[in-house]
Amino acid sequence: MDFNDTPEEAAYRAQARAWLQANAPKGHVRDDEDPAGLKEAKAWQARKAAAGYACITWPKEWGGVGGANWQAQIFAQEEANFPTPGNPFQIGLGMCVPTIMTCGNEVDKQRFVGPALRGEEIWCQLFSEPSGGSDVAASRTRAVRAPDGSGDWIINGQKVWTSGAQFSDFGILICRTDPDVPKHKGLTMFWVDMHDPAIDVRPIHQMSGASGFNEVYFTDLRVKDSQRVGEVGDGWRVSIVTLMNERNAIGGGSSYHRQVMNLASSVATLAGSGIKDAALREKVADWYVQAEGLRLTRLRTQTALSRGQTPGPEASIGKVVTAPLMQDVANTAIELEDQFGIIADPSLAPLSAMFQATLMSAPGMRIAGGTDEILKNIIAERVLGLPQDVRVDKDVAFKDIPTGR
Amino acid sequence: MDFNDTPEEAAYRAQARAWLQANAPKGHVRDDEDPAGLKEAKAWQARKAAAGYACITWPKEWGGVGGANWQAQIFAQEEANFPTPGNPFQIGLGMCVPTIMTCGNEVDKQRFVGPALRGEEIWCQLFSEPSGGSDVAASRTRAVRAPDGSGDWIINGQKVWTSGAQFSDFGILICRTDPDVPKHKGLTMFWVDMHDPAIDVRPIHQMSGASGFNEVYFTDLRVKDSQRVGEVGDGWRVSIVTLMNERNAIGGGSSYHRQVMNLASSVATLAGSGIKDAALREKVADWYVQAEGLRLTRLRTQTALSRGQTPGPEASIGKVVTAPLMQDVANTAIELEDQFGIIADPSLAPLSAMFQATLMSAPGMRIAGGTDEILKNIIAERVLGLPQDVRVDKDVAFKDIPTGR
Amino acid sequence: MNFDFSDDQKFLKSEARKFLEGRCPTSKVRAVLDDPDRSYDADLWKEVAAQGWLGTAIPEAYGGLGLGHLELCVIAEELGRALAPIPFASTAYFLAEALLTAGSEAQKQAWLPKVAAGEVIGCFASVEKPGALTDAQVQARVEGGKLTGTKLPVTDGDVANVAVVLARENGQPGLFLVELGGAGVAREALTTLDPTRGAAKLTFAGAPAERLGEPGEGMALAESLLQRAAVLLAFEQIGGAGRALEMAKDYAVNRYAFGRPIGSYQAIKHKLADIYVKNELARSNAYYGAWALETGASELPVAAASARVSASEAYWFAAKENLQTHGGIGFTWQMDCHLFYRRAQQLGLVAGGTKAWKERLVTQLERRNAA
Amino acid sequence: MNFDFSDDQKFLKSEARKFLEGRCPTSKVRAVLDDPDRSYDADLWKEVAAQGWLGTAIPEAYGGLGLGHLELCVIAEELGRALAPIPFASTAYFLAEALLTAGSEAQKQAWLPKVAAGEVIGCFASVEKPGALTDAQVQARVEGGKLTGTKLPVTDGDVANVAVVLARENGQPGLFLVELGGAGVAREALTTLDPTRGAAKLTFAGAPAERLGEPGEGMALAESLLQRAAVLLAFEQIGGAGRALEMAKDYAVNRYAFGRPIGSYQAIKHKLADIYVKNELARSNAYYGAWALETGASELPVAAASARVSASEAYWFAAKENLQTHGGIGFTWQMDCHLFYRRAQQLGLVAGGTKAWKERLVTQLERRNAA
Repeated sequence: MDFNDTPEEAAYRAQARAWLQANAPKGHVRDDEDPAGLKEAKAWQARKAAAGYACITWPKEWGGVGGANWQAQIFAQEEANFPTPGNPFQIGLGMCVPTIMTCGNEVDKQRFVGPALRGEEIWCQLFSEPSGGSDVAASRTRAVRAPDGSGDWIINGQKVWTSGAQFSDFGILICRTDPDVPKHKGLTMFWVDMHDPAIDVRPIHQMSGASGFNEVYFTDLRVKDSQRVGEVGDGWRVSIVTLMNERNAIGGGSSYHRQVMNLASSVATLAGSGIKDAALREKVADWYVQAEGLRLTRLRTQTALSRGQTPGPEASIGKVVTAPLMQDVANTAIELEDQFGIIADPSLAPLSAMFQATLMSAPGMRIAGGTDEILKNIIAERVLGLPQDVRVDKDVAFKDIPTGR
Repeated sequence: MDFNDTPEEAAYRAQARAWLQANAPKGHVRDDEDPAGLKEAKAWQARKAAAGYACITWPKEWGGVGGANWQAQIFAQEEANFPTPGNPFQIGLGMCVPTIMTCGNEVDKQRFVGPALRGEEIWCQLFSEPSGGSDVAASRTRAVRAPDGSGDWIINGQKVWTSGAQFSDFGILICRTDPDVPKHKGLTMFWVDMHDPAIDVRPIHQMSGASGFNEVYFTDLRVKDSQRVGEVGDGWRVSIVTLMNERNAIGGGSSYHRQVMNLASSVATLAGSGIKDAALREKVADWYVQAEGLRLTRLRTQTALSRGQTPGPEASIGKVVTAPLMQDVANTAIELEDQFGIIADPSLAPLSAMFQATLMSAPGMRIAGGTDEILKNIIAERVLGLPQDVRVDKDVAFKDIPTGR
Repeated sequence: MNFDFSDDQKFLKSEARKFLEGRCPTSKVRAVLDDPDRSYDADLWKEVAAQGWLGTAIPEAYGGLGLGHLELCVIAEELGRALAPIPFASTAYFLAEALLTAGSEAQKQAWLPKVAAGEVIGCFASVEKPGALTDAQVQARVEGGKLTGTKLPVTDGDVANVAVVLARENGQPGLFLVELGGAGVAREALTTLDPTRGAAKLTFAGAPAERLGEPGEGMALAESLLQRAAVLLAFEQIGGAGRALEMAKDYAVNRYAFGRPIGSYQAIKHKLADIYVKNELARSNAYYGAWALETGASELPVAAASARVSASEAYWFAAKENLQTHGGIGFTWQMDCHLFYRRAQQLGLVAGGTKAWKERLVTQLERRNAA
Repeated sequence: MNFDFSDDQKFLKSEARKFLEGRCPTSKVRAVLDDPDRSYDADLWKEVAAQGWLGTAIPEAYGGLGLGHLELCVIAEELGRALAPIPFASTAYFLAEALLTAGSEAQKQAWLPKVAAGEVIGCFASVEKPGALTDAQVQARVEGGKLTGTKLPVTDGDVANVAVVLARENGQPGLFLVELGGAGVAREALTTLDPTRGAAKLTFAGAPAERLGEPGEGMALAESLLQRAAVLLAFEQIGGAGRALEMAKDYAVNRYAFGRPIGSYQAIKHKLADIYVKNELARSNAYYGAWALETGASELPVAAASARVSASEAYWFAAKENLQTHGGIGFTWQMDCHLFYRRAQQLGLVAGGTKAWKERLVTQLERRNAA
């Protein structure tokens, strides 16, 4: 065990740091995703791409540098020390484009990979539906061949929980092309142009006031058969490629443990230096060992990755630990303020306002990207190898699966 | 709301108390179930029966006095104020004999009800099996007609978790009489003579050192067809009659809340008068509101019963609250003693020895009479009306149900 | 032995429910939530007043219905269930109870009829800074009948006509009645976690103040007032918790995932069973508090603290797990889940948080065991 | 950055597992459990000593293997996993570490070779009454090199040859080495929650005592000793917790109820997932402690406390829920569930309970933040 860099790692880190010092944006940086912020984000992505720091592990032919995982990790660690713009490319470069690269046709690969990597085009992922929830294979959005024999597809339906749809240029969309076969067999994947007038994007107003997610409606959207990603009826297999990456992206709760730490220390601040209350002291200890345990579990994962091994359990346990934890920390802090805790005015009660913001966003954290319950199923089935629950929706035609309606 | 007796209640209470003062056993009383204890218990039961206090709510023709629930409650409350022997009759009078009274034939009713009520004969319930666990309908103990055409049955198999089998005179036994039909349809109920040499009773050694439960083995046990309780294949319906009563008997955790209170105050004793530790203070508050809430819920149930309404939820929530609670209280207390908590010698560390006894019996409490998990299913399905889990064992022949073997 | 409400009380309860289902659907609650300029529903307030509910526990001699606290409890449960966005608690639990327990004959004559008629809105101004209410918290001062100091947060202080204020007179905390319409009073509405219930910062600069009860009795009176309010609030809490469980149950039965109702999965079943168990324990503790409140039993301090702790925790658990049961739709603005999530916090804090009440409970238990 | 054990260390671990699977099946643990006259397995002790494990972290100069603490950690995990009924912790974590960190050259020469060879069994005698170890707990006195006082419970004190004792000299706590075979020492074996590990009450009446380290350094030395032991014990705990999870998993896969493996029900799935999560966090915290111990990093106090708290809670949770997963059979004497249930308690108390370690952790965090 050794937290220090190997000479090789140290060399790469020095090189990355030097480049960042010379090229990272100076002064105020927008990390939000309004037009101005997007402009800054795209510029920064382009600069990283030009220097071979955009998608380090991608092969050279796709604009990466064929680097190792440990190099990508080190660059990310160093980049985190600089004020950089938001990253609206995560879903595209983490999930959509890799799906195109794995399952798309040559033309699409040539057309899309480069611009996405250079931050010129932003992608979103159109999987979840109102009726589906965690059950992506239950997608009802219908794609049927155009009657004119052109081979085109006409798409009608609705997706939901789509992040970044409001500023995306393209999206990958999973559709039901055959309701007469079992649910996993009647799906087909397409890429769509989000600027098409047949697509209507509406923000979802969350209880926290935020609206990062969208509903996306498709009304007689016409797409060419060439926009198909993978074979007809092969959409589920294609979506697996995408979702595998998603778990890593979301499940990790990459910065949650830091947020918990900050919250916990704010609670300490609240309680005054040298917490007197033994009950609170024990809670702080509980929070610390969990958040710290999570940080260290990430280091174990990074070690495995840098050794070329498959990632450990961390991806699946991150969120299931931190989301309820943050809800508990915030609730405890507010309880500590007693009546005063109700005040949401930052000027009057900066701390309680912060804890309330956490309290109102925590429920979303426990649900988005897989509910606590779904994530525990995943741990039980994929990590521990416990048998699946009884499935009544597998061997019947999709249209015959009970929906309660 | 009024915790005082109505004039009618007061009168009955006075009468019961007077009788108890005149008749309750004086001096040292054995509450254990060794031969001597059993002798005292039977004597006390006989005296109560003679005075009409044995099964107050039973109809006169069966030796009861056709009394109301509130009368039974008041007598129980008053009896609890006197040192009385153990009650090895609970299972017989609470479950087995009522089953005979509801589903048995005339001869059996005349033969068994009286002696059981007078404490002359003790009954046990032979339902659970090693392979069955909570799934009584999965009983494998086999009953087949004797080849000699006598109509007798030959029984082979094993039951488990049988309380009181070691001192019981009779038992009701559920058997598999037809494995070729679905599990719930191929069962038949019998009564058996526990003194038959073909029955072998072996105590189960528990982790706590206790052994109140038994394994009961049947080797070519021959019973008359007249010992059948209910029709052939009707055993499941008969067992429901028995089990309905069991939930009330066990689920209530009648005295658990008192035990929790005692434990909690012992923890307080341990911490010294005026607990300093805020963490412990909060735990004591948590324990108190739960144990007290349970006590009060029982009063709500009694009120409903005395009004002739159906009992409330208490029967199902009692154990699911108290069993994990007692485990937590004991663990907290031991933790409070730190290293000293490991000592199991009552002479050196009386308190920690008591908490350890609780710690070692709590796991059994969380399982016997329905695990936490089963009880929560019952609450969800029977009280809240949530749909049953998917059942793969209902519409297939019993012999074809997967067992993993 | 009879540990349940009477048939008359149950009838009153079902009537109250019918009334509120008609007059206070969640759309009315949302109207207040979405309107930054309103912190309560004035029309509903008038309608509730017209029902006489504000005077439920006020003797007929003072214009009330002359019923009792058990009747007030069943109404409280229905108001909590309906998330009623009105200053009922501040007026009926705090102002009215303060007058009934500490007011002089003249003060009762002067105010109780107005309370019963819904002509005045009250509030309880106790704390001044973060942390539980303690003697040290009380810095506001009364000199020569004039109040000076600041109180925040004061629930319903933004719309109240009169406040029951905890302040020091000759160094000792006392309880005072202060009209908020007059001179020497400045109020600043606060944004809070639950916009369907108002709160304000009250600043007093020589406002006329009339003492309630004896000098120096302030903390004792406040404690007794909080105990009485704790019982009544517990009923609002179990009302809300009960409805949150119903929401979760309905959703679990009707929402399908993987071809089955989600309510057929054990994770949801056991979650709802846990809510149910906490709710039932809270209900039983609340009933005991109601009995102690109605009969003035010496058990009130313990019973009130138990009811408060049990109900606050049950409502919070029910509200957050109901939301969780709803999945994605649950954390949207359009779903009602967050209304209960917010109100559970508001009710859990308004008369002091769980932490403080656990401390009260254990202190009372120690006293009882010592005695 | 490399936060994992080396291939050599992993090889050592797998060898240790093979060895213990052969030499220490649970039947051996039960043999000690069921025999009131034995508190450890003397044959296993000899075999383990023959492997050189006791000297893993002892320099070759003193007869050890001269490996490091990381190697000792992987062995500890396997011993915990096997529920090994031997005084390994008392000897290798307490006695050996006390000598290595505080012993004089002469003391090291005199004792370490014997420890490495398994010729002596050690123990750590710190507390005297209920409650966490504090300066005030220490009443035993050393005067003129003679120890007087009582210590209980002392884990393995019933079979140890030598004890590391915390006692006052000239009013200041100091750490002392005391041979238990000689005069002035009376020992009384104790029955404990986990009969597979021994404990005793030690009564000293003028027993010769040799100081370890400087005068008055006792509490500081004890704290550092406890930190080092906490890390090593954490590995025994995650070893046991890991195996408890495997037991639960195997049972859940093979046990059928209502025609399905019980592991296909969410209640069991989520229970096991919860165990898994706690185990993984505990493992990560333990690894960090191992790193701090091996490198003598200044993070050791925080890392050791985190490892201790995390591992104690994970093992307790895994042990009790593994038992619950087994249902009826789980609380019978014949099933092994209660062996883990007992050992989880024993390991959670032996170096001080979770409560005390949480207090240590927060105190350390406050110091760190202050710095």
